[in-house]
Amino acid sequence: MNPEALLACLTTPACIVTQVSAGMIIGMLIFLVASGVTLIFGVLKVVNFTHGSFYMLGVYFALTAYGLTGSYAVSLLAGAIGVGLFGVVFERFFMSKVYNADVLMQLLVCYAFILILDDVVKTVWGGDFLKMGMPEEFALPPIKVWDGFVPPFYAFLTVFAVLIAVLVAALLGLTRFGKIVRAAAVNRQMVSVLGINTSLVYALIFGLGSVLAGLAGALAAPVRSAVPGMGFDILIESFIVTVIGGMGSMGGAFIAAIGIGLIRSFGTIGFPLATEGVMFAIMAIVLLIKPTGLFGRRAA
Amino acid sequence: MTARLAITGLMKRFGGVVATDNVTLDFAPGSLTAIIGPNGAGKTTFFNLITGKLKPDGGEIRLDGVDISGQTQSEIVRRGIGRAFQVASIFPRFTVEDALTAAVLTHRQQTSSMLRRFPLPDAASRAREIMALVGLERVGKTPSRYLSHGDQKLLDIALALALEPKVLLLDEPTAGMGPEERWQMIERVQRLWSEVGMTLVFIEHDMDIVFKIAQTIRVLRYGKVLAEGTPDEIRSNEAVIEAYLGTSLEEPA
Amino acid sequence: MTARLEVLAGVVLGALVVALTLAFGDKALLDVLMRLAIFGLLALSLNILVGYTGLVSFGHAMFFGLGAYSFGLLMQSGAVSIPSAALITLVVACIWGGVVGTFCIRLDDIYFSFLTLAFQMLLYSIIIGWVSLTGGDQGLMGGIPRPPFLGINLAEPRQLFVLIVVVFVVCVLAIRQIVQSPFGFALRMIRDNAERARFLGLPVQRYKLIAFVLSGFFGSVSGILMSLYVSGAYPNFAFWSMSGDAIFMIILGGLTVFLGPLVGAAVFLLLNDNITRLTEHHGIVMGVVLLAIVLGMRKGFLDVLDEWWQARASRAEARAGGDRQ
Amino acid sequence: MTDNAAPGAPQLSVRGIDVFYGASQILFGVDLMVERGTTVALLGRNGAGKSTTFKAIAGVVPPRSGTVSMNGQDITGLAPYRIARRGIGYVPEDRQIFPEHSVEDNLTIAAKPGLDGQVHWTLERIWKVFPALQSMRTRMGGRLSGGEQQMLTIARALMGNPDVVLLDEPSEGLAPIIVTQIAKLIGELRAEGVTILLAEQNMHFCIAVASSVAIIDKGQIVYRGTVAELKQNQEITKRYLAV
Repeated sequence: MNPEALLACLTTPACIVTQVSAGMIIGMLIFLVASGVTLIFGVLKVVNFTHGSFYMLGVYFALTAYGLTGSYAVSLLAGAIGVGLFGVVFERFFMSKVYNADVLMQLLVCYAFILILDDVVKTVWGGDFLKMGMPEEFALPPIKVWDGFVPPFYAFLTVFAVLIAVLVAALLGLTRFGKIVRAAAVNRQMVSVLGINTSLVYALIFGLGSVLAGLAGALAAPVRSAVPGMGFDILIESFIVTVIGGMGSMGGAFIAAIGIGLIRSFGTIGFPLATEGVMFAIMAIVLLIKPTGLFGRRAA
Repeated sequence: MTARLAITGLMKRFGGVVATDNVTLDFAPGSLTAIIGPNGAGKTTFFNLITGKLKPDGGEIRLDGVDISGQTQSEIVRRGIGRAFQVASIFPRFTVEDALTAAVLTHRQQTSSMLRRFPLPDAASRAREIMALVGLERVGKTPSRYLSHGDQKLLDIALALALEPKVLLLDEPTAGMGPEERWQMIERVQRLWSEVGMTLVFIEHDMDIVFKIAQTIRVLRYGKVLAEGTPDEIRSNEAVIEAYLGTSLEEPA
Repeated sequence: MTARLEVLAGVVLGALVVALTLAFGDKALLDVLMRLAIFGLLALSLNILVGYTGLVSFGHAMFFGLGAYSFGLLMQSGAVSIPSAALITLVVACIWGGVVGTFCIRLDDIYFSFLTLAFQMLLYSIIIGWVSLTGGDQGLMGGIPRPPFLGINLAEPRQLFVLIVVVFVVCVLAIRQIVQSPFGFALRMIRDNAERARFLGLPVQRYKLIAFVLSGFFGSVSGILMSLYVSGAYPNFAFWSMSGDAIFMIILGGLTVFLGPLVGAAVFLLLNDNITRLTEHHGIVMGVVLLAIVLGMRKGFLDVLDEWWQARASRAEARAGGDRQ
Repeated sequence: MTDNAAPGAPQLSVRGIDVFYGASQILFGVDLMVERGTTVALLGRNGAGKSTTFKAIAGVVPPRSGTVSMNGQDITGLAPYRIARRGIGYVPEDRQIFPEHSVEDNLTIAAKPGLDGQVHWTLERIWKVFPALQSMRTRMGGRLSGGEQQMLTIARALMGNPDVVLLDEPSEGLAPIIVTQIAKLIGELRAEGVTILLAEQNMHFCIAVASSVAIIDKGQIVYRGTVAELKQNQEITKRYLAV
């Protein structure tokens, strides 16, 4: 515990800027993964426990694409599209078989894939830490904000993630597809009776959720080392975020993710050993007061 | 004679819709009553209110003179109102005998023991009595999920009986049954009623059954009591006939 | 009557295994049996929740880790004897189970699974983070002292073996008694139809919590045995993959038959050891096996046998019952 | 679709379907024929099996045996969305409006061309037939009254340009004046050439809108005839419809 250091940081603009920018990228990465989890849950009513592994795949896909092309834009696309396609295949051939089974079966299918994917990644890319390094596009001098400095990549990541959030919100809120998705989340059968192939809608939503995880992985590649099994921490964090924000609520996930990101970032100064504990404590309090999360609806 | 179950001015609203509208009904001890009415008449809602699954917005529900409205489901169950469900609500992996024994133990609040062995002998013998009463001995060792539909509904009733209710509410006991199964079911229910001597109230759509066995019939419509009386009185009641056939409309132009 | 027979059978079987192993067995067999007892108990304790109450905990390893660490730390402090350390550990585990359980049982289904997982990861992160106490990712260092008590010296492998088997048999009999008691059947009612159980007047939430604590209690017993066996405690005891393995064992052996999880643990250890020896692709093989079970059989080995048996029995009864009129 | 060609082979035919919910059998060999451009009423008390018949046709609860065919093609057991694409529009008894979508969104979700590839029902045409809906196009589905919801459900089914509309108890729970309106609306749809299969408890409603009727009781069809014949047959109505 080091409350003095935290206080000192909170009274120094430079420190605030540094920690906020670091917290924002943590939060945004968690948000992208969590938004996939919450989107899939909101519509399909299953929790995709493999979502952390999808994030991991995104990191590795991006690494490989970057190694091949040297273009960060291409590696973003590789992470997003590669994982998106993988997600659709996973949904069609595995997850969809256990929609009507009990939770245990869903959990086990996901668990099996966590085991398999970690091993596959180890086989293909090796078990050592891999680094992408900062792409050339972002090898720029830091941006001065107030008294502090923000790395350009941090700024890019934050803005990009917010943009994605807005795009997804627009897709779901404004387009006919989004309206169908929201209707299917409430009443799948009625949507089907109207002539809409809801299995396809499910696959697309699972794919979209996977794209978000893959994108998060690709975005994380320059600032995180890749290692098999790396998906688990972010799975837990994104779960905490979904629970706090409310299962199925994108907006809730967004706000909770920023909160968790800032707690982690400032926590490393003030209470480095207890940041996880604080996260769990917040989750526990939220659950006690409002079991459905801050922005959640009553579970059906 | 005082009523066993006396309902006065019962109200329930869902949003703007009044599902139960000032319902006042008495059920005498040991009576056998059918509740009928077109779809959306509020019959199941009425049961949900009596059993505490829904909280009434107004009115009184008195069991032997004690107002039980607003109490929780388990309190109401303990006071003696049992219920079987429209879709049989059973324990799929329990054998019939085990399910009933467990229900008896629950009712007697003997489930907390970890040191004794299930089944406790006196609970098991009570369970067998109930099985004999409803005619389920022949499938006592069968896991409930393998029972026929009719037997599952019987088991649901038997589970309610394990609570030794003074009043038993049956929500469409013959729903989803073929013609013969229906009559078997209804004979069992009638025998049960005459042997146990409880107050029985049932919702039923099959008019043949209703008119054959009910002592009194209460007709609900739009959440209100439309009529009550003996089968003969109901049969000739113009308002009831209209409720079923619908009001005449002006021919569309 | 049957209860006494079971106790007798358990004791005789346990004594037989102990005697034969001590007489003819080598150290390798001792090791295998001790691991089987420890993981078998872990899986059986989890099955109180999964198989009997219908609550799929994905965080059961938190009790395994808590038992091992708490016991190991107490022993390393040198202040207490083995029995008192075990006792204190079990009290701690019950308190942890009570607190965590209070939160978890508020949620149903997948929420429950996820929340137990999250609490387990909280414990894991404490173990990893609190390096000065736990040794972080290195685990408890320097071994766990095993001072003799009541004439028992657990530093001696054969005595340790006997103790582990005895504790295992006692715990299995206790769990057996619990699931066969009226309480155990109340748990089954919750599993089958919680709504109906509530309507029959069962205090469902309270029973769920008690089941959670009991399951945690026996889970931490297996954690204590583990720390005695390996003379240490490691973070992976409390890691999610340990919970996953425990569920894997249950599903391998079957969750509707009492000894299913034990059979599953045996199969799992066999698979695990051999796969590790034969291939580097441990995860892929285990994952594929799991998928084959889940998507192929949709239940464990003993479950399949049990269903077949039950269906046969009820067909026989239907025949015997003859005309249904 | 709007050609008033002579009614020939049935557009929708249901032959001998048995339907189960789990272990319980609800329908026992139900037969129904609906010819192009007609309005057929399926009458029966509640619990008789009307809704189940409709669900079986729409693919929501596939029949265990028997066949359902549409325009001569077997559609038994197809997924609901495929059945919808074969030209069946379903108006469920409980309406199943999307409560958090606006009236307009409820309609646009359902928009698809008919079997002939044409769009006969546009929003504009819907607004013309249902002027009340137009005035509340931005209102959430969950905030409509029962009668408005019923209108919306019918309109929603029409947006899919169906050849046959299954109307399950459109008069249920509605005030008499609304029931009259709905009856009038069905008359208009009929004039537009829409084929309708209607489930009702309300005999007078059926007499007002349908050309022929079938009566279902305890999962079996027990009577078939024209509306004129039914009017004459007091005994049948008393036995199967009243108390």
